[in-house]
Amino acid sequence: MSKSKETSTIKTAVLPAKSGTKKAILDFLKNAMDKKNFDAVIIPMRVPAGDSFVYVLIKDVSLLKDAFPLSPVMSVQGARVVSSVTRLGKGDMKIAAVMRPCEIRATIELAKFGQVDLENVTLISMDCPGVMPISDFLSDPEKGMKLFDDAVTSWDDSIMRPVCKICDKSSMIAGDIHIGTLGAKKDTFFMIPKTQKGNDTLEKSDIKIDADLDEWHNKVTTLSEEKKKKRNSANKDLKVKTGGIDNLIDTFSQCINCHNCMKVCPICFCRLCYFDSENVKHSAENYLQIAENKGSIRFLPDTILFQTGRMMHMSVSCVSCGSCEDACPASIPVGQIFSMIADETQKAFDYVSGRDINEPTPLVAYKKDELHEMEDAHD
Amino acid sequence: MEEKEIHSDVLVIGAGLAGIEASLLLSSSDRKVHLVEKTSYTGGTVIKFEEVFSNMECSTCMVSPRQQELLQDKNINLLTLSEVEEVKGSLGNFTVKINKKARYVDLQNCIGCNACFEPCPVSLKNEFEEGLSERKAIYTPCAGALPNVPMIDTEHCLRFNGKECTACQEACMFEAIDFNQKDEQLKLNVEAIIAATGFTLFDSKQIPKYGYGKIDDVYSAFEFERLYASNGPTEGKLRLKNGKTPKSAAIIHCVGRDQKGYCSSVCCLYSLKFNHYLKSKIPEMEIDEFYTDLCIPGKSHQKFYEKMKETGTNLIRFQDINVDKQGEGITVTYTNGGKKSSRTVDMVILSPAIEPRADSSKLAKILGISHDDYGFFKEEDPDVSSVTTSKPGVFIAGCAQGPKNIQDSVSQASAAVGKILSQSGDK
Amino acid sequence: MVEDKEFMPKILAFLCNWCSYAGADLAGTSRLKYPPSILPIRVMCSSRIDPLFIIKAYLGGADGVLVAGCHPGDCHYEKGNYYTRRRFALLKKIFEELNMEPDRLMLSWISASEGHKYARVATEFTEKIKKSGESSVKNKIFL
Amino acid sequence: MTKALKINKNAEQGIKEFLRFLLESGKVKGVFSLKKINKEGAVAYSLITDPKDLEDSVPFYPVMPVTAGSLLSRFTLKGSPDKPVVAVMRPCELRGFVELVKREQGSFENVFTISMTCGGVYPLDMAVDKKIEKNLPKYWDAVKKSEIPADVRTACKGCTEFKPYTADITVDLVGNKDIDKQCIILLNTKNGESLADGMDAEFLEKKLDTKKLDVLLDKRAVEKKKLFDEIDKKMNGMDGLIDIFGRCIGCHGCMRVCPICYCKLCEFESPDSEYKPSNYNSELKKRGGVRVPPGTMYFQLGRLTHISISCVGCGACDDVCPVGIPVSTIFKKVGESVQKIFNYIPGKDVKESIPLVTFEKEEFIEFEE
Amino acid sequence: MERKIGVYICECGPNISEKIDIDKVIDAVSLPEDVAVVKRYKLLCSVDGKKFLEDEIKKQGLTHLVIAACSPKQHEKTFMEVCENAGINPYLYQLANIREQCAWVTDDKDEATKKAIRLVKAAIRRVRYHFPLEKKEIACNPDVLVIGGGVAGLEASLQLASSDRRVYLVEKTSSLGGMVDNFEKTFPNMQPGSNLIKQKILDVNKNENIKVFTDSIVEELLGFFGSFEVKVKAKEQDAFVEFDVGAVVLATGSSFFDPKQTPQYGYGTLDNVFTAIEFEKMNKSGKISLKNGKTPKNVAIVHCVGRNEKGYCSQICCMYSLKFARYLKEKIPDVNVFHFYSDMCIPGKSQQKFYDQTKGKHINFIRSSNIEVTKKGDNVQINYSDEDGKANNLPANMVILSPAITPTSDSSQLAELAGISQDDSGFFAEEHEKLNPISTSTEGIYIVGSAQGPKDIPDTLIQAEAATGKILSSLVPGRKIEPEVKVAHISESFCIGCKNCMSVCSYGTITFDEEKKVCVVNEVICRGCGNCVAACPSGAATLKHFTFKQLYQEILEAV
Repeated sequence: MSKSKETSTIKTAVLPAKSGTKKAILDFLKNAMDKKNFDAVIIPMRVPAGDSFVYVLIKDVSLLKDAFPLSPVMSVQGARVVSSVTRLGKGDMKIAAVMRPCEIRATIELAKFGQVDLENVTLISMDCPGVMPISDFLSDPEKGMKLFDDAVTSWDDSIMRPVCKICDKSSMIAGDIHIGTLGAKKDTFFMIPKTQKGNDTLEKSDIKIDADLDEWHNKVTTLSEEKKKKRNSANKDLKVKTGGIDNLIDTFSQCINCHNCMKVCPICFCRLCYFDSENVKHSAENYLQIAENKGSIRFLPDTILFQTGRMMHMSVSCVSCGSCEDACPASIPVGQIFSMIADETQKAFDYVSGRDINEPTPLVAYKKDELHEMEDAHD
Repeated sequence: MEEKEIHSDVLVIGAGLAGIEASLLLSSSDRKVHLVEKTSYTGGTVIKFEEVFSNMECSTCMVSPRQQELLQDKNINLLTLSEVEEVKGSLGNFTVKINKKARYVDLQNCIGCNACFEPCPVSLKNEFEEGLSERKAIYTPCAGALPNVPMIDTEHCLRFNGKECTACQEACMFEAIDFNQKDEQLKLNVEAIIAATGFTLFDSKQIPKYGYGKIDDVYSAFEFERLYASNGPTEGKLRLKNGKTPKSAAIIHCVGRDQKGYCSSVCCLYSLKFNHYLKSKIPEMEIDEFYTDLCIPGKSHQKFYEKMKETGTNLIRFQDINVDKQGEGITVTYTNGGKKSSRTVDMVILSPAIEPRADSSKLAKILGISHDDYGFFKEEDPDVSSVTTSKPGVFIAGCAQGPKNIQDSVSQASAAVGKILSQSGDK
Repeated sequence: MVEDKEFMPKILAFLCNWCSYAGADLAGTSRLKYPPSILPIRVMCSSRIDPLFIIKAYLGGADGVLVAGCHPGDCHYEKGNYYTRRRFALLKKIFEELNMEPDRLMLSWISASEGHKYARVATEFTEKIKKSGESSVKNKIFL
Repeated sequence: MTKALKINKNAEQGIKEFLRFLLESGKVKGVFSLKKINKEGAVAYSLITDPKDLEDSVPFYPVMPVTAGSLLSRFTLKGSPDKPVVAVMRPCELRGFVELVKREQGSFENVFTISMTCGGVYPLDMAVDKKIEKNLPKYWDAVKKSEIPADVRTACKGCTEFKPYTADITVDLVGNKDIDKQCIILLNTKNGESLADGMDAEFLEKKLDTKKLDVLLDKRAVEKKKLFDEIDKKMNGMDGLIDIFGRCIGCHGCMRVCPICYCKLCEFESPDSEYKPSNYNSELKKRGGVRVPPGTMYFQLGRLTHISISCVGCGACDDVCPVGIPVSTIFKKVGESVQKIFNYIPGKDVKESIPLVTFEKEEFIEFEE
Repeated sequence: MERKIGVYICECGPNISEKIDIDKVIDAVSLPEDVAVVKRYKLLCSVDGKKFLEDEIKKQGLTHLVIAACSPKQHEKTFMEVCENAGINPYLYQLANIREQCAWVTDDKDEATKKAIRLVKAAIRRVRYHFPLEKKEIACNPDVLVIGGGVAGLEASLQLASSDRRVYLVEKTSSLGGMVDNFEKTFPNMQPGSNLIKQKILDVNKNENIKVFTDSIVEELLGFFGSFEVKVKAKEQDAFVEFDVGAVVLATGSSFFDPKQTPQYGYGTLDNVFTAIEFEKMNKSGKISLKNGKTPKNVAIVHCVGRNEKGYCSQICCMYSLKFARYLKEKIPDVNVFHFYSDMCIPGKSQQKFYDQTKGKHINFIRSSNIEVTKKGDNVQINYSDEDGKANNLPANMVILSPAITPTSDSSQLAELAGISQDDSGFFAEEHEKLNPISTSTEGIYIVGSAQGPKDIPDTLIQAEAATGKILSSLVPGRKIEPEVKVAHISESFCIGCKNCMSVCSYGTITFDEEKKVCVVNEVICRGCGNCVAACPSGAATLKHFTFKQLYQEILEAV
């Protein structure tokens, strides 16, 4: 993995987008594939029925035309996709993965856990306006498309996933190349190389990297500042609503233990989740005992254990993508809650998930001098 | 030590199911086995059959895994086209002379591609197919025969009849054909001998009233087996000589029973099997089963019989019977309880008695064992064991000892092995 | 559409070692001819054939799948093929219900002596598949 | 005629009184029932041992958060209770449990079952904002009239097996116009009778009024046919299936909540089902592109081969599918037709073995060519 | 270690080379980098060919081998040996059958070549997923348990003992000898039955290799071929005797159909109606007489009693009925005997003679049906329909019923104990009716004598000897058993314990671990059919050398 450079010093390429950014991006990819810079591309595509978008690994260039870089929904979190393709071996193809920042950050987290091999993968992110909740989109795909287009142009997040509305990292560059639309002049967009690999890719595609980044940078900073404010206040309210064990229990009372949230979470990569394993299965007598202590127990009993346990396992790596919330059949705001917790846990370790591949995940590293606030004061 | 090696070898005569069973068992107890087979192939009579009663199991599927095992078994020295000529000595130390006829095709080099058949100019009736199809002078009895290596029939091969023909040799890419092969005289030292030379069928020609050999579409059991066999001359299509599909058939039991003076114990069952054959190929066929006493002993056969009855077969008991050609059809005239009646059918299948092979008395003499009035090898005493003979160390198994079904033949083979292995325990 | 390049289906044939594979071999030793469409896959017993294999083959783009074993009652392992038959029935039914070209699946009992039957089945099945044409599943990417 | 118990309270109060009696008399050690578990009125299955806690129980609440079959499996898998426990569950949940017991995934040892003629349940997404609460009057009114309540699960609308097969006790709900006055508890089995024995209530001989059940049965049958026909139109070959399952996100929620899917690790999540680079290569060679993660259709078809034979049509899969695929309709349709060829009714009889682990020598000749 | 696959294509003279463009095949399959070498050779199965392969494997340092040649049925073993000689595991090779199922069946050379390419590629892809399998060797116990002290059990015990095997002979009654002990004489030689038995019993008792348990039953029988654990319990005692054996012979004999179930024969209701065994005993006692002590003048012998009820012909009834005629003639020279029979079933070479000798005046044979025995004064009368269906009757003093042979009442317990199956008639089921009538679906457990089905004494003896043949050849002292290598295996961590696999297994190979609640394969007795694997929903069961991955990869390449 090549060294990442300080954003401020980065130069960018400016590319024309006469017939729209989408077309331009696809052209770039096609060109790169023709030049054999990439053998294949991971990119969303609309399913034949038109009611959703799924990631497709494309080798046949002609298929690119149906690709859809900025899809209105995130049916599968991109990190799971890159993992599926590279977990069992980097393979012999050079692959470009076109995903949203949160997907790329999750990918990088997975790389740290050995669930992804990035050697042959070039990660391409873009300024993300957010995604719509799948259910909203499904109810009327065509309307959804329209709404989303408008939302993108007007940069309006009202129709997006709750966590997208308060996402302050929607333009965070974690991959190799970032596609900037914010602050770009009409009919152009930025192509920002973040890593050596990114640079090389662009150069191999004869793209000049000479423009500087300020318009984009300023626009992004102001936007994320706004969002940060929204985020903090939202989290404050949420904390009030869900804080404390009783509230927590209430919030999760609807949980049916389907573990969909875990299943779709990009960070939960275990083959067999601890909370589905033998360790959490007990004899009837045990269950009865527990019941007798309280007069009655909810069955299955371990909802809160599962939720908090899962937080333990993944919150430091959570990228607040909101997939869990989309997948929850009981309409629990699980995404917002986890995202809120993640802020805290990551702050504690001064860690930002997916920020930098070379940054070890907090629980496999330590600093000599840290976390004193957690220690017992008088010793 | 050395000596014991030689003397623990066993000679098995006949590579039918019984012989194969005995050889494989002996081999698995690390005995060296010399398996002498008169023909050029293994599997004996059973491989002529498409299916075996009463579960109508495919006999090739049943036998071929055993044959493969046999051919790949390092302890078993298979001697095809071989016959025992002399046996000297006694239990533990027999000296056996074997005449191994030349196959003129090298078992090692030949890979069984059959490229040599086509160019051979000679063509004659295939005995294995009961003369229902042709073969060449260099041939295997049927597709899938094991070992899948042809032999040259010197009686008809031009080259062995003074003519200059090397057609097959030229066709062979593996230098497998060797006209200079010579018959060999082998001398073996063995501890014991198992004679499992099987049986043959009573020749229906001996009883003219059945019209066999004179009337078309009167078949003996073996002929019909091949006619039905999917690897046989007609690929299993049932056709009359005139090419038409038969609409009716008569199956006549007990052919030659009176002449032989015993019940062959399997004829009723294989006749029922024929019935099943016919029905399975031509369901609407009208079938008469002519029998005297229905003998279907054993726990698993009655159901088979009842199934057959359901298919609407006419079971006709007869005392006397006669088969004549009349116009298109064949007329079967029979008496039952003094009454005379007759039926006309398209084809007739005869179920002849089981009898010893022609050379069995000769072999008995060579082995120094006695044979009974019917020519079957004589067991020492059925109440002691029916695989031991008057001569210690010489054992008999299968239909060479008397008519019996596969189950009993195989059991006898294992029994003979049991005797050999336990006797050597005594020593 | 010019008829010179005729469509040759890809048919997978799962054959049990003891009967059907032997039958297929016999077809060879008897020099019978049948289309090259059939590709054998050998298993010890037809009961090893997990319906998932057939699905995999179908989704993988096979134009047809043949399952062949010993005749009922002849199973080298006593009763394996009875289970095979049930599993096949189940799968075929599912294909029917989903209107998913059940005719691309075929079950046939072929004994070690039925070289001719094997050749016949291979030929007829191939013809049948040719009629129904190339499997559209081959080029689907959203499977 | 079976023995029955009549309690002059509305059905739910009646059954609760009966349950209370069971707990207080010590006949059972615990009660499995739906129960309100928070002030918002969220309902979940609970294991109740203290009669007091029965207050908040809502045995007939028309929602199915999880199938009780799966729960009872989980409850008895690692060893049955040493004293009886009684579970109130819907017919399909009971059938599901029976199928699980056949697969050694649970046991009826010391587990007694109370079921009812079932009016159906509402989909899970109605469980928020008291939506169900508000619907209750309409619901019971429909049940009384042998009608299909509006807005119940699709699976329930077309469910023709709303009468339990093996319950020890059946509560007479469907078509019973007196359910808000009286609770009729039919004691189908010896266990059922011994449970009721000693209860201070009116005992009588009664049986379900099949006429009233048939009224509903007919309506459901029509509904079912409609559902099946609709889906059948969509299922035209692989393209149709892709249109249906294309949006599947591979969360396998349907499998996880399915009462029949009992594997520790699903074969479709096992290493065997993972793609190596070489697999991707050959897929790409063939198709130019491949959906990632792959195997959506393989999963759905594969799961059909695994469970359609035992699908009880509970509809749990519909409820959890985040992308609203009509999973249960498809599985039930396929299920019924494969069940027919084995003439097997899942959950009907715990002694009847699963068709795929048994056989008849003479059968399915028509499948051989 | 890095994978190096060697692919060798046999020309098989013209057989393959003329039908398939081998060079095209070579080009087509050479691409992948783990395919180290692809070569053609004129005849790989030849001595030179094998030598060539061995050298290649060594020279090229191959780790995997793919041969494209003839059918595995022909030469699979051949090339496995080559692998062994060359020092690579024989299961790291795959044979692609491009002769029998490609070259020989395809007319068009291009098509044949294409097919061959697919076959070879599939083989290459499969072999990548092969892993080494090692032969196992299990020490075995050569001792034998024989259950049943009848003629079969005695014969088996003696023969086993005579080859120095320790034999445990368990008989449930108080004395050895079994059914035959009741017979004064046996057909067809009319030798005293005691001759047969007495000597055997003496020999058994004085043979120190044989431990006899009378009045005892086998209480428990666990384990598998080569090592069974046996618990024997003496009747009216709780003490067990425990010992190990390598094989078990079930020689528990048979019983007779009870004529009470067919009232029309008047058995149990009419005087002087006897069953075969009653008559044997009476005859053995030395005097054949009626209830009233008088000597019978006219005796009817009714064949096939219970045949229709049981649904099979018991094979020996006709013969022993004829024997009864002999008994009667010997003891009452002027007696009239009437055989009521349907079909005379006297199979085998020596029976007819016996029949012919028995025939003659005073011994009459009446082919009949619908037999009914009624009282007539002090005598009985046999009402029957004759061959033409005409009703008829015949008075007699005595009726002897020849009932069908049936399984013993305890045969189902025994079957369960030994974990073997019974056939529809309740007799022990053989592994294969024809090829393996002595063996059962549980390896190492053998069934002999009439416990397996009705049979006469010679056949019973034969089966006993046959069992010893099987045992002596498979259980050799000091030699280890080499079980099948390509067997099923169940992953403990994935198994959910649903027992599907157990239900479909024919050989009782799979057991259930109550502790861990998972199924376990006994690899020693598994035959490797793979049925359990297809039955397992969670992919916990696999079949070595036919794993999901191996077949799946082969499939993918093939399509």
